[in-house]
Amino acid sequence: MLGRIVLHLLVLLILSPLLPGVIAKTKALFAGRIGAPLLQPYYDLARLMRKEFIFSRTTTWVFLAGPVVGLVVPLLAAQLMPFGGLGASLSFRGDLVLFVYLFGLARFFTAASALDTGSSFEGMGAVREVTFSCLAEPTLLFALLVLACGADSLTLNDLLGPALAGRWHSGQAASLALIAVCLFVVVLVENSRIPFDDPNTHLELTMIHEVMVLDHSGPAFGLVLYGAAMKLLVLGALLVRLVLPLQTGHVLLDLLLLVAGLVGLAVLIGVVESTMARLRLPRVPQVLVGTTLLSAFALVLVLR
Amino acid sequence: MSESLLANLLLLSVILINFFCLGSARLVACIRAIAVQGVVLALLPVAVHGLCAHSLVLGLGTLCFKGVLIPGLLLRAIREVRIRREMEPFVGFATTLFLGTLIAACAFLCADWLPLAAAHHEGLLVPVALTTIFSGFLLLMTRRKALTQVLGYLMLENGIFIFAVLLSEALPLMVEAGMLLDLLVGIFIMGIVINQIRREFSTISTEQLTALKE
Amino acid sequence: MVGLLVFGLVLIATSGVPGLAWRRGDSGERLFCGQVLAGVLGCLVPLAATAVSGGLRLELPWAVPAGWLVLELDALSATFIAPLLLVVACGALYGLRYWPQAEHAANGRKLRLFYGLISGAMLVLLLARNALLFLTAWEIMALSGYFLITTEDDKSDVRQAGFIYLIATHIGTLSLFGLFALLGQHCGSSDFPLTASLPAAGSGLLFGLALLGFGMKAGLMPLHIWLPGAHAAAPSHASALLSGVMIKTGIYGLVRFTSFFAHIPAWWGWTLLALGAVSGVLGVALAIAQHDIKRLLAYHSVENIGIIAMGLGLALLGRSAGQPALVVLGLSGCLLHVANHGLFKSLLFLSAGSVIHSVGSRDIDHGGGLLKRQRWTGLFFLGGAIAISGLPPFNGFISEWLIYLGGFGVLETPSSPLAFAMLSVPALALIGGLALACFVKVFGVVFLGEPRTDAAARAHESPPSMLWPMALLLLACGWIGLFPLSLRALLERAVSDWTGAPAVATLSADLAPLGLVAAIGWVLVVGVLLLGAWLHRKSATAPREVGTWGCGYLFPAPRMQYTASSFGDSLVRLFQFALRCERHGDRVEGLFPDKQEFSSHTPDLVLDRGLHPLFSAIAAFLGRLRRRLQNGIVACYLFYVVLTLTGLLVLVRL
Amino acid sequence: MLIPLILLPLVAALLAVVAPWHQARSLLLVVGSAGHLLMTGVLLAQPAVVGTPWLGLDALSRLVLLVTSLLFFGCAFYAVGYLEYHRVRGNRVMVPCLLVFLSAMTLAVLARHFGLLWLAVETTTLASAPLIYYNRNRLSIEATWKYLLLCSIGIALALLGIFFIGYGALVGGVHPVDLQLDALLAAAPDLSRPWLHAGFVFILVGFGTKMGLAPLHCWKPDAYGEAPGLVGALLAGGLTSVAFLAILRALQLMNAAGDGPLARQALLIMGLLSMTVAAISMVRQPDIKRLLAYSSVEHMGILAIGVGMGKLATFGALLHLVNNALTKGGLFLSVANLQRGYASKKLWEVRGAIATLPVSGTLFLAGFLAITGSPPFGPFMSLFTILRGVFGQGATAVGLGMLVLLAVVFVGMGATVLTATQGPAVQLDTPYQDKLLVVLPPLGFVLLVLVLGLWLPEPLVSLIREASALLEVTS
Repeated sequence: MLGRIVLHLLVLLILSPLLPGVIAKTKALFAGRIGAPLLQPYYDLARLMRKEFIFSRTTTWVFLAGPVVGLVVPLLAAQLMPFGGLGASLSFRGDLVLFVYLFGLARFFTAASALDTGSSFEGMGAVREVTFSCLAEPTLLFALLVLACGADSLTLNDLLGPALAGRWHSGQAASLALIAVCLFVVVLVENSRIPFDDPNTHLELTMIHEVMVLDHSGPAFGLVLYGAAMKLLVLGALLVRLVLPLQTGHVLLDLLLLVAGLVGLAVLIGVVESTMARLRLPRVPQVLVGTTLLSAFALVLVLR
Repeated sequence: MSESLLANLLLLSVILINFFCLGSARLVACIRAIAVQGVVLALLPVAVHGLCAHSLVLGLGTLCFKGVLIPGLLLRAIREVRIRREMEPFVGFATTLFLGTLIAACAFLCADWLPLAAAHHEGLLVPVALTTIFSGFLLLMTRRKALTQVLGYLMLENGIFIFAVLLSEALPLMVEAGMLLDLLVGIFIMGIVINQIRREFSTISTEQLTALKE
Repeated sequence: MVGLLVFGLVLIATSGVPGLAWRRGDSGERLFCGQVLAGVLGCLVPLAATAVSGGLRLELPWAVPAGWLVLELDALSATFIAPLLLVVACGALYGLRYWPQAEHAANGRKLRLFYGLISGAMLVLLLARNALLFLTAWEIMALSGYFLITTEDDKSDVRQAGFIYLIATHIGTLSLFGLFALLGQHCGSSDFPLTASLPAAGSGLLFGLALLGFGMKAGLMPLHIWLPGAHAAAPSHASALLSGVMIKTGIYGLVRFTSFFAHIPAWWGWTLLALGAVSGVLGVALAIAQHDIKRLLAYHSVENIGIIAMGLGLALLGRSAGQPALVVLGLSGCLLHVANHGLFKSLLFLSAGSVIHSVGSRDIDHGGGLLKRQRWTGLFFLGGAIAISGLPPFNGFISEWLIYLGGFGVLETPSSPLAFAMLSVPALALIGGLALACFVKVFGVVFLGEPRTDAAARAHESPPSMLWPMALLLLACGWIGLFPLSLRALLERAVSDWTGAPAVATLSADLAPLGLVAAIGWVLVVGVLLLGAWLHRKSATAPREVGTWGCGYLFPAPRMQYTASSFGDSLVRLFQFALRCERHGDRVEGLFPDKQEFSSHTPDLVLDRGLHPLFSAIAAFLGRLRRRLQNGIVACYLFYVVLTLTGLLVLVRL
Repeated sequence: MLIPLILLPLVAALLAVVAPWHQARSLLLVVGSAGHLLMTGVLLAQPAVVGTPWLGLDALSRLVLLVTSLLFFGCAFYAVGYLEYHRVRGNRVMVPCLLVFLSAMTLAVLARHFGLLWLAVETTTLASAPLIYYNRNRLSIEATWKYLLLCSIGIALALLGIFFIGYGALVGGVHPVDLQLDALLAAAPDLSRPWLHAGFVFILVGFGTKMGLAPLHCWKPDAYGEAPGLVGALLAGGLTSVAFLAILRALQLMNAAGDGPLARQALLIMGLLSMTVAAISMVRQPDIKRLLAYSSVEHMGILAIGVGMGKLATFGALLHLVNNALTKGGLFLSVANLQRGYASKKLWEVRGAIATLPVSGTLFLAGFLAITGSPPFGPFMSLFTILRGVFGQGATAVGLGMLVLLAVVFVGMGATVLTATQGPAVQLDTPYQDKLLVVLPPLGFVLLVLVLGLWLPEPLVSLIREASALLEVTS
């Protein structure tokens, strides 16, 4: 088990900054630019860790709690999530609920630390974050319900285990495909990607996640970025595993498969970001409710 | 048989007096009529049960109270309040009379239908008692003046008295005496109350007595 | 043991009595506090004994018709009594400085008298095994609750809230009259029947009455009308007691009542599940729309009662479908959430009270930046907020996790008739997300940012006697979150008390993963602390004199911060179909707009939109009818006499 | 022993008429009532009392006698303080009337002869009329007039009913015809049914008017509203119980004749009607004393329902008779204090009573909670017993109907009482203060009711049990 934990941590810590890099590169290629190097996020993190802090006089310790929890939570959540063929390092009945709620905790502190600055822009970001997430949460659980349907286990490891491949070949393929789409939307929302959020916009009024961390600086900001990257990886792993339920049994091969899948996902995100415009903010809840209904429909299909 | 005939004649006069009261607007005349009714009722025990101590005492008592004392009280009250006529009853006199006739008819039908003791099948006691009671009620419900309502109450009591005559051998004298006394006291107190009403409202119509409502 | 229990109970119930003698000075309140604490300690010993070994029972004759003094302490009662004792003790201590006799000469004694009385009555109620004793204790509790709510009866809104509460609770009590009268007919005596001894046939009316009576007290959604006003009106430690403990007696009643039956009709479970889901979602949605911190917390009580009811509903479904695992998960989730809600809701009310005490207002928008001035209160509130949002590593997560597991569990058996019960899972997720949003809002607006009012800027920390009770409650929350297995034995026994079947070994397996959950909680706590300490040390020398970056705007003011209304707005709009939020104020238009005002108000869905107009119309109609009937005309009254006479004569057909 | 019990208040009344001093009359009132209570106690302690054909003491009359005597004692005690306050008006009328009223009630309770019973009840009407007129203003005269007229007519109907029964005996061939209760009970199976039934209906309507069953209750709000509080207490607690006893006598007769179910059905209908009308009238009632009057109507309805259902409910109803009388005593007396303090009984003036007049206000609130059937007060026990009886006999609809009506009553009454009692203190224009003499009696009643809710003495239970056995069909 300990080996598994270390392996998961290593994958997470090393691999996660790569994904934003891939996304950025894809977008650059689409835009006809060369773009920043793939490893740019690593450089950014290293630079941020060396930089100094600067704090608003309004802030309290809660301001720092946001980045801290935002980093610890993905590290823990990753232990519950099977990374491709590499099973989860910790697995118990009902771990999927803990998985979802851990991210809730991170969201709580991120939003609180945004409010700690007293800035109305950051307040705005916090509102959007919690609003959209609480609409995305039922979707995630519907998806998990679809997976739990018929599986006689309630661990993420088993739901996303070897049996999954078989289910794609059975009559459940349609609903699995549906929830894959829904989960992709959830990944986009939870990781603040276009069309729901634009991390690179220059207008604070339209941002969600980025505007929440406006005041963070130095290593704290580094932790925020690192945490966000890890979250993308963990949630991405869920989606990748769902779509590619292959398992070779060989650690390295499985790892390679995972990396390939994650990079593919990043490319896909990059493509989406390049080809779609950002949604108007009032449209976002509508899309999310629609996704929820879609996932509910998937559940009905399974139960039929 | 002659006794029964006498009784029936008396009872018919009672009914006539009822109709008179129902149809008349003149209060003094009504009080006098009720007094006459009292006197008639005083004769009734003797007429029904013959001359015996019980009937005599009852008759005398009735004569005193219903024939003399109570009408006297009422007449005194009416002198003090200086009111002569019943104005604007809730239901018109003609209608009241019509209703009274209807009631009398019903009472007679009822009496035929009710199981009566063998001795009473011929007599008019039960139907007349019922008629008088209901006429009293009618008077109470259709008139506005407090005094007329007292008259209605008296008529009601007279009806009950007629019924009591049926039973008078079964009923010990004491209870009947008590009833008469109670009636007297009741009317006496009502008289006082009417006086008080007059003092407070300067009229004894019950029209004014409608302040207490929801 | 029983003697000690009764002794403690009497001490608690009469704790306000000696203090009646002192109008001035603090002897009375000290005596009160001492007596409550002594009583709580007295009750704790038998309680602990119950947790270790079997239950206690006391039977004495009682000279009223069909009355019999039967008290029994079993595990089911114990799960309700344990948080009760803690909250009562904490509230009593807290009240010493929160509601001192010196500042509240007019109503301090009344408050303490009924505080003791309601605590004692609740204890008796949870122990009673006789209908009359139960009803007596129930109503003493309800009436004491009324007097607690109307502590400040010189305020008209308090009186209004109290009146609504009293009506609601009495209607509930009346339906309990019906319930127990019918139940007595079913089982032949007014003592509570044995567990699982009654057949369920023909007991639909019973369940309806129980649902009305107990649901009214618990505050299930359409019956929650009294709750927001009442909790807002009472002093904070009384609100803590009412919200944290008293409304749970309704749940206790439902749990105890359902335990009587051998077979449970499936619709009972479905009803509770549906009502629970509605209460949960709409409760929290209404909470988000509130500006008054105590009303907000009160709506969260509706939400949590919804979660509890969902747990009970799952357990009932498990009973009717014969799925023991579902019974264990649902009921232990329900019971644990009862205890948890008691703890964190009391904690939240006490810390909200601490804020109100120093800021002098219940309006969330009058706070701001209080974490700097009330660091401990803020910390405790944060703990409570995390717990109530159901987030790890606190206790709220543990109980919700159990209910989640129940909801997922119905899918494990293929084509189960209960498959639709899994809809509780997305409902819980939505509730959880909304609760999180709501508490981010409260904590952020009240404790973070800049002070919005002068009062908030001058706020000061509360005295230790108010802080310690909160600390104790937070510790209890943390304890359940981090050592959930310590309660496993009690929960399992409570479940077997409920089903009447002895606990089976397999049942333990369902609760076993709690150990790993707790372990992850520990890692989370340690990890956050370590990383936090590292970051804190690294940032120790950083400059803290700059202002928040204003995105190019140079003159930010505290008034420009996000307010409670603006924070809740986007979510409130989503639920506009149900909340019907009222907005006052015009849009800002033009390049140089005039001065504009904006305010929003969210009336209660059932009370303000439904019952108020309905009852007004009925009352007006009855008034007209009354004036028609009692019109002051004697002739008319005589007519009634004749009518009655005729009617009765027709009835007896002569 | 029975005749002295009736004569004692009468003698005291006579003495009061001739006594020249105010204090002496007050003293006579207290002494008379205390003596009455004492003798009642002695009588009740005896297992069997030798009666005459005219007077007697069975379990039912024991119960009502106890209630009446107790209530009267409290009210007499209260009257001393009350009359002290109304010194100008004097007590020359009040005290004799009260004592005669007591005597008449006692006679009615003890009577074993329908004629005597009727006589006594009629006397109570007459004796209480001056009491209602005590305040001597337009409203009280109107109330007295309505009370007198309606009750006299009702009583006349009851007399007619009694005659009907007698005639039924005559028709049935019973010889000799006697209106003595035991004789009638023995002869009951032979009575002519139509006359018996009609007689029962007339007695029910007649004494029901006196008792205040809806829709015969119309005098009640007026009389209770305008009479002094202590008179209201005596009427609502004592007189109604006596009238109810008279109805119960007729019910006994119907039972003996084997027509119990019919009689009970009539009682049940009247009871439900009373509760309904009372509930309608109590919603948004701005007059506190009229509110209490309607509450009295409601509880008469509950009594009728209880007896109408029979068995356990009868037991509950008789217990409720005790509880209702005592609670009404506490309520009327405390409201009288409030009325005196505020010089008003309207809701727009009576506010913040607990803060203004702490003892009376609190007693009023406690009385309200008690009368609406909240534990731990006595009426809860009786009400719940009635409900158990109702549900126990499968009359679920009746039980649910009662519950709904009780809820409406609670809402209506609660709105008025709470508005009156809660809130900030008011500056009073009158010099009235809660003095011991006027506070002690209502306090005593409320405490008594509280005790009855927590502990029913065994002798009382067995007494009620015996009494309810009298109302059951024995054959």
